[in-house]
Amino acid sequence: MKTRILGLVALAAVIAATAVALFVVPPDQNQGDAQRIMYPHVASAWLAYLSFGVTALAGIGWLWKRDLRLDAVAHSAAEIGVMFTAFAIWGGMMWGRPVWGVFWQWEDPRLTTTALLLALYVGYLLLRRLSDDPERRATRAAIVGVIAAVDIPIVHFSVEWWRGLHQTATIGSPDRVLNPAAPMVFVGSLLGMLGAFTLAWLYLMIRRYQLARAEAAREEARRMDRIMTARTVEAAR
Amino acid sequence: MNALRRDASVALAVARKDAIAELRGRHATVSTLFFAGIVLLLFGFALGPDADRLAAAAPGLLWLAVVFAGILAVSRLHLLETDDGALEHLALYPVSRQAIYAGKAIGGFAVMLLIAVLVLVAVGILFAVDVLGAWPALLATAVLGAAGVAAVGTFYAGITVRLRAREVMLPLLMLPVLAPLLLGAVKATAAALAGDPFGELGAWLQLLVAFDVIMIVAGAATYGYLLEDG
Amino acid sequence: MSDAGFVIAAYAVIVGGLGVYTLALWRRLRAVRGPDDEAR
Amino acid sequence: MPQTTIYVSPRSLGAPDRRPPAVATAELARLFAGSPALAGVTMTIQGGRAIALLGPNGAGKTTLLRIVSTAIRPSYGSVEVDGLHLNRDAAAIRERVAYLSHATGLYDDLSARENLAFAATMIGTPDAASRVARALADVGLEARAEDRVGTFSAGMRKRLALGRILLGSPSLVLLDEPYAALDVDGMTLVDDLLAAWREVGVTVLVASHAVGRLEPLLDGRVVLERGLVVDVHGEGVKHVPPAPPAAVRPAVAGAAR
Repeated sequence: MKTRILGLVALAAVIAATAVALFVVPPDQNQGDAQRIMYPHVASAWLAYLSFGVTALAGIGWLWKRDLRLDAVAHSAAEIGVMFTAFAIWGGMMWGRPVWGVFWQWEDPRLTTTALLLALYVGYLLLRRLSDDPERRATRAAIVGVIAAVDIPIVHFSVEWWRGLHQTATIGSPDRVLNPAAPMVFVGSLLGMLGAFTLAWLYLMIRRYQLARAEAAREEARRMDRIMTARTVEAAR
Repeated sequence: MNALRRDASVALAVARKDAIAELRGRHATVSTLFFAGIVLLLFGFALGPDADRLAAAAPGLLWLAVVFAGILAVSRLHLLETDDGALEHLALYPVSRQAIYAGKAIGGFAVMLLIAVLVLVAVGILFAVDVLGAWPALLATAVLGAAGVAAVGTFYAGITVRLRAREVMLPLLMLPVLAPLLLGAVKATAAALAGDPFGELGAWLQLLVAFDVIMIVAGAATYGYLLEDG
Repeated sequence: MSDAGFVIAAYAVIVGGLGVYTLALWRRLRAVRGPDDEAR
Repeated sequence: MPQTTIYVSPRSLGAPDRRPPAVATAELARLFAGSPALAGVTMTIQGGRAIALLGPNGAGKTTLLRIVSTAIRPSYGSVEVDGLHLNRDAAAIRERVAYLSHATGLYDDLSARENLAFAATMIGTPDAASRVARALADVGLEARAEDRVGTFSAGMRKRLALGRILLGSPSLVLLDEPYAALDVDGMTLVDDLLAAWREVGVTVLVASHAVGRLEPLLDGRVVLERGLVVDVHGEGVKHVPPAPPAAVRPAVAGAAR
């Protein structure tokens, strides 16, 4: 019931934040209407990072405590994180075309980093599908999740430097909106979108976790059933 | 102290065993080198005969060839452990898991360094790049790059060696993780070949050092869970 | 395509995608749990 | 029984009646791809005894030995070896257990001596070189010591794997089908080994089909069928029938019910 309320609040917040970003905020002086894409793009990127952080921590938790609930959290966060990563890339491309004239700007560190994130965590999800033992699956996934997470900052720095070690950013990157010098209305709209998306993320995490647990319960029931069948067959002899 | 000495002897024993097997006819290094050579040749065809363009692309081609060959090399090194249940027995010895990881990684590092150096020489010849002029910086890059590929490759090969779909999964999991290493190594090589006009060589080497250290620590910390598998 | 076109494309995929994922999640949940204990 | 000449490294094990059970399992179960190889085994094996593990193919003998060796984890239930819990003290258990599995774990490209020398380093055997030579002699492979294991027959590989066990000083030896692939001399070697271990108080658990041959050499037997203990006989082994489902505990926390 509480989850349902959270879902309704998140829905309302996303609609409201979208309406504000599309119709209330004035066009940017330099970027025109394209800057409206910034809000969901930045919010998606933030939630992608949050998700992968959760995946790594929950993975470490599994290795440490051996509690399958933590693995369910890690799995849920990874799947939702991949979705938000894809959103962030899509938003970046839709923003890049009108502002830069190209869909893909190699000199933008955010875009290239995010593309690598997608590759890392699609691999994580694929690996999960290859094991049929819940504990092996959890262990392998946790290791890959941890390695991927420690790789993210290195990827970020390397790509940032790659753009040019001694060259100041000449290109307006989507994160420029975070600049405190930007007009309050932009900052407010961005914060609103971040909040709304985070609420939606929380709701999806809870539901995805419930799904993972329900699937685990079904798998567990099947396993227990097999064991009990083996016992009764033996007892009947 | 005693424990450390024991770990060192265990790591050396694992690496030595891999080396003996390699010299006695596994020939993973030979086939991997051959593969790297073919990759270089095909890059040449793909980019066309323009010598300037080839020279400009040389650092990138060099490290792509090394990384691709590295995937083959680490997977071959772990394939040895599929000899009659060897991996399971390896996990049953009462030794620290870090020592086993170190041993496998040392073996991988030796192979990778050999590949990196030989591919470097081949690039110098094929793409008319002055490799000898900047050899100290190039060697440092090769050492750091080889260490990174070995550190990452050792545990990814450890994960995938037991999977049915290992040929697909190994590059799929490993290549994105290696992206910063590729970037750093290519940039460092390019800077070294150009005589480091912007003084950025040191920074790229530092990036490689950071990558290596982080991956070795993460690999050593998680390899034990992987050996026990479940 | 005008700027507005890209804005619409971006929002359609992102906000729409959120909706589609949520719906898919509901369906998967219902399929696993069975219809009777939906009210949670 | 003739005095054995095989060198078995002793381990201080304590008086038999003061030792904790060599193996104690509680509701032990393990599934592979969803089907149970072990369905709930509760038994104790007293330290210093030699016990046969009998049963048809697929009864769960190998799975039980692999779990006790720490090679795989149980899905349900718990195991203790010499009072050490599998989940908490796996490293300490590995120090005490030697395991001869179906797969020998030998490297084809290494010679017999190199394989044993490698194992000696991994086990931490003192005086490794002489112990390796001794073990090679004890299993009758002196003449082939420098040959690559890849050229060995299945029986010779098995001998070498037995030689590897002689390098350590285990308190518990697990043997999976030790007689398989061996010739008459090799089978006698296994008999001698069993006698030698028994003499120094090492616990032995042997999975085998060779019931008749093992009978005089062992203290008791456990019969497995379809992942359950169906019969227990002799000294040193106790068994409790499976408890009701509620007593079956997943080996990890958070397994959904």
